Amino acid sequence: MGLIKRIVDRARLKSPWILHFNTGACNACDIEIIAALTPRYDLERFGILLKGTPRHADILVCSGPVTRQTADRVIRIYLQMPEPKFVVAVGSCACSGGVFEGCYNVGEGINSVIPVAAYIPGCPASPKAIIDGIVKLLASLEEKDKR
Amino acid sequence: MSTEEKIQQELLKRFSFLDGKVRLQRAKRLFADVPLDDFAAVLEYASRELRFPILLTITGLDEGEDLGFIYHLAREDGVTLNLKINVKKDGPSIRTVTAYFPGAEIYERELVDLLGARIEGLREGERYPLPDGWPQGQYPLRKDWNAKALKDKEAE
Amino acid sequence: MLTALFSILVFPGVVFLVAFGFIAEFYDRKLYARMQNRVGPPWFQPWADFIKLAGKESIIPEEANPGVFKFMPVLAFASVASAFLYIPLWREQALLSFNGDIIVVVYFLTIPTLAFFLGGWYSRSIYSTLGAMRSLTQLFAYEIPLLASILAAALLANTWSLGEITVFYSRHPWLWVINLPGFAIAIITLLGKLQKVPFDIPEAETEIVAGTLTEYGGKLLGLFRLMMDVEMVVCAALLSAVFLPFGLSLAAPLGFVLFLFKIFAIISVLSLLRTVFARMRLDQMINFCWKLLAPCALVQVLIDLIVKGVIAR
Amino acid sequence: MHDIRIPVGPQHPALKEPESFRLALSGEKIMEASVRLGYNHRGIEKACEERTYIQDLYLIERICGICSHAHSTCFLQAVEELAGLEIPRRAAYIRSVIAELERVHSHLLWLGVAGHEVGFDTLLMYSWKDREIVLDLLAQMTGNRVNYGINTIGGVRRDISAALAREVIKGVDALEKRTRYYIEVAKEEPTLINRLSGVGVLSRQDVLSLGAVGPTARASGVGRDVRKDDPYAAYGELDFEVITDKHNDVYGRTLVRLKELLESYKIIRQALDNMPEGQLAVKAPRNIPAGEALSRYEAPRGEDVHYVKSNGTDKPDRVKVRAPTLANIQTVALMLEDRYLADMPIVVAAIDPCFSCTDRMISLKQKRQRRRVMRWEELRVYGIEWYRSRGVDFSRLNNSLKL
Amino acid sequence: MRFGRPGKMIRQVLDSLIKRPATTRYPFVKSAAPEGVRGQIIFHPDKCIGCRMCMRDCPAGAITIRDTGNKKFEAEIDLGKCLFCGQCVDSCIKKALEVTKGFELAQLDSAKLKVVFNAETQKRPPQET
Repeated sequence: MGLIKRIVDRARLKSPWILHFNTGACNACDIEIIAALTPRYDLERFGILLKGTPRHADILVCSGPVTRQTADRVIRIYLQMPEPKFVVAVGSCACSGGVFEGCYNVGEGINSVIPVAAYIPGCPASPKAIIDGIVKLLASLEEKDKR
Repeated sequence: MSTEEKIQQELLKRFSFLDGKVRLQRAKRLFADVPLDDFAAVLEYASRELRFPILLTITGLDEGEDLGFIYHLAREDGVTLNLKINVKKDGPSIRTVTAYFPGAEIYERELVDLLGARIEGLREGERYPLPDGWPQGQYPLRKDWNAKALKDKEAE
Repeated sequence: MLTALFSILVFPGVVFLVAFGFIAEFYDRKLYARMQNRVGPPWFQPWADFIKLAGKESIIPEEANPGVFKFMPVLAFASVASAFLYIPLWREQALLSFNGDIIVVVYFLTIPTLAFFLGGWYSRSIYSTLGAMRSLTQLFAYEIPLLASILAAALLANTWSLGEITVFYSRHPWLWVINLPGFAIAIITLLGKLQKVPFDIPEAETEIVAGTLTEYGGKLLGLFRLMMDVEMVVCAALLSAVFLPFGLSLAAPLGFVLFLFKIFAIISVLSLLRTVFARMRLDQMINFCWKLLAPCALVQVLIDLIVKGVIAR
Repeated sequence: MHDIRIPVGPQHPALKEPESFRLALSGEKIMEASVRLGYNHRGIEKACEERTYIQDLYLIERICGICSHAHSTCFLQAVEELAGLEIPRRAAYIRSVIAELERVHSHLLWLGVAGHEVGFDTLLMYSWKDREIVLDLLAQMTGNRVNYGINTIGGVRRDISAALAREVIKGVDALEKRTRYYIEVAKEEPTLINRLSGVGVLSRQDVLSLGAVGPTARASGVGRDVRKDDPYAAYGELDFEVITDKHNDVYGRTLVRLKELLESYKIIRQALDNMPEGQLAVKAPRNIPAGEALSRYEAPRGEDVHYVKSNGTDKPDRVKVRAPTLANIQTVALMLEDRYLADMPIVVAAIDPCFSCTDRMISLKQKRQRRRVMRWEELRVYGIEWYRSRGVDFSRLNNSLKL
Repeated sequence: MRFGRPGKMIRQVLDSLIKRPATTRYPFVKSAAPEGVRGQIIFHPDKCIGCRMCMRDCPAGAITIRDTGNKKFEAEIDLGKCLFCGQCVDSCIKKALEVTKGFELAQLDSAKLKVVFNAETQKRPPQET
């Protein structure tokens, strides 16, 4: 049984499908996420595909401070995703509300609404920083599987 | 005699109550304070005869006990005329300008939501820009309002 | 009995098909990425995707009919795998063949579209219902030209069995050139059957999220994706058997390599077309198929009948 | 075919940003469309009143990630007019160069997104690969790929050295070759043309009445461009043409944006060639004297208007931002009526909406029969609501999660 | 409905098959960021005189200067809030803050985002975050 579990875990790390949701960001980080899929950075070499529906996705990549209106949308999307699922917060707004903290319609970043696995600071977080963040997340999962 | 001064003279000639209230701040920037009840006539005159076809936007101001609305009009050659009217906070409601500028609907809906302006003749539609769950009677752009007021209102 | 079981289960059967399907998917995605100046996925990507999907929790929507919802991927995969048995790979003789097996193969290759429709319709989400309706309307558009071009080749060979078609064309080497326009039409309509970009309207990612597959996740989605890869291989094999019948009398290893080369060539053409075109709207696709492809296919049938008449005298 | 209402968004692969549409379909035809935005409303105008001008500069710059220089320069022109500052000519030239480079990267970005919306992913991959050239140049000149932060009150923070100018000219030459190739593709690739022409038609009269701006207006023959009508920064001394087109549809907007790229390259070369010498910035007071100012700017998507009112302290009394997409969003409902569902993403993408600029919405237009939509019902059929009626019922779950 | 000559991009697409892909293999091949790019902000405690001009001008309130006795100061920069705009570097009259090109700042737990610069962190070399 151990062998099958190890194979499934390795497969899970080699094909992380991402779903992108912009919870009220200035869309600089969203552009950088999509730019990471284009030829110069090409996330597909890690097996990463951008998927449209939460049913198909493993990693929810969120950018933007959670505005009041997107708060319950983010929760619904997070609940739609099948286990095992992770959330990556891209950009300073997603990490902590960034420059919009204190505005009346804005929360304090993604972790105030759903559990976040990795934080990628930057305003916007460059495609290299996003790749670095995802690689670090996958590496930490690998260690967890080994234990 | 640049075009801006010509427009200023025509305005003053047409509406005597405006003299002393039309300022030429710099090239292409005309500011005018207009009393509330003649506003419709001035707007009609500006958009038709003076050929100001574009309404850039409507700015809402909270000036102590009354609300200020600035209608920014612009012409093809770049000259902008900014008409300002004042309304008491609990005073009469103002007429919508969608008759002259169909695009003004959004700007007026934003005034209603953020400043609590009362605009009659506005078509029924989705609220904007605040979320649906926003408590009634909270107008974020009012000077006496701040984020904490909302948080403790929700705490009740 | 044992060899029959072996050939059904292992060699031209399921195991070979699954492995070949994954290799074909990798080849298609790598070529697609390279043509976009990107590096593209590693070789094991399709395997990793399938195993990961198998390991994920699969959610059956509450209002969906669980029976139909679960059975559709299995039905689709079974029909596509069994179609492969009737196609002569590199010897003239397919595993099973009887007079009329070309109709059976084409019928088996239509079942996946039906499975898409029922799967989408029964998962009750607005997007998958729309996707299901679109996949059916699309079926009527591309099915006629595809059938006409394949049957044109069959008419010329005066038989309904795939095996005899290949035998006929290897005896008259220059006759298959006449079917080249039919081959071009078949490739274009194949894009419709495999829902590749110019015609991937049911699964249009930017319009209706993921079309019929919106509600599928986990194991069922994995099976559906595997079915689509295998369908690509089977259709390519069908086209190569009907339209490229040369090199069938070679010895086993060389013949097999030539067969692989033919299939990869067809997949490369599909990949190139997928890279170079924008997606068509449904009404545009129906116009394109009915106003351009169907008449050409009928002309192709006419040519074949005339040539058959000439040869018969 | 009964009338089905399909909610699209707020999370949707076609829409980079959260906005939700409710389209009433009969078959594939859209009978009536309504856009519900406000997801991006962060309350920036209120936040501006609570921060100093220097902090506001960085907040205003982050209204929209793509046209950050547009908002920051527009805001600063108003503040500098209030403070009576005359920025050095060199700073005006540097601002114009960065503005045009931003227009280049924004239009290339739009070309890729338009390709993606109609399923032509190769165009997305190639145009964004070329966009990386501009982003590298901007990163070298300003320190960041987007949200440059090169402006400060009274001028600019960084200089463009001669070596950097040569680098920019080299980059611009390479991009010009690529842009000419894209114009050829846009003019000859039939599958792309069929998806773009005849879609999202907007007549000249609609543009004038609804007040559309930017490439959306120029594609319908209305030659309105703030760089020509009300020149700011260094545009008074640079010569370029305003591109207009007669197609009135998405295809026309594609051509207008591509040809505008060629104009931008011309402007960048001119500005770099005769860049005057001089200091970079003028000393700015911390407290801005009382007054009001209106400033206009030609952002990549259209005319951007800022109104700033100051009261003598170091915090502005009122900042009003009217983003270009707000003026264009009104035309979306008009363009969507009796089009195909498949056209919805490209029509929306055609005005190159930047909802983070706008967080605006348009009203629901009841076309034929008057349908009374219940308040609660309307709340339920909402953006992502169609997930809820499938799978787990979240309304019971929602209150258990901390919100 | 225009049919015309389809496949305009075929030539371009085929010759990128032959060319090397334009992908930089980022995590395996570390390529330096372009010159002049603003990355992580670092703080030199010895130069700081505690005027807190940087705290006043920071748009996101990311930097906090704390007094650690006898005119020595330490700074805590919250990478989750910082915009990397460099305004604090310009406002600091003593040049105690400096922009570096470090951009690999991703963290798995949010506590690590708050980076503290004081006397003893000065000795340790800036560890690879």
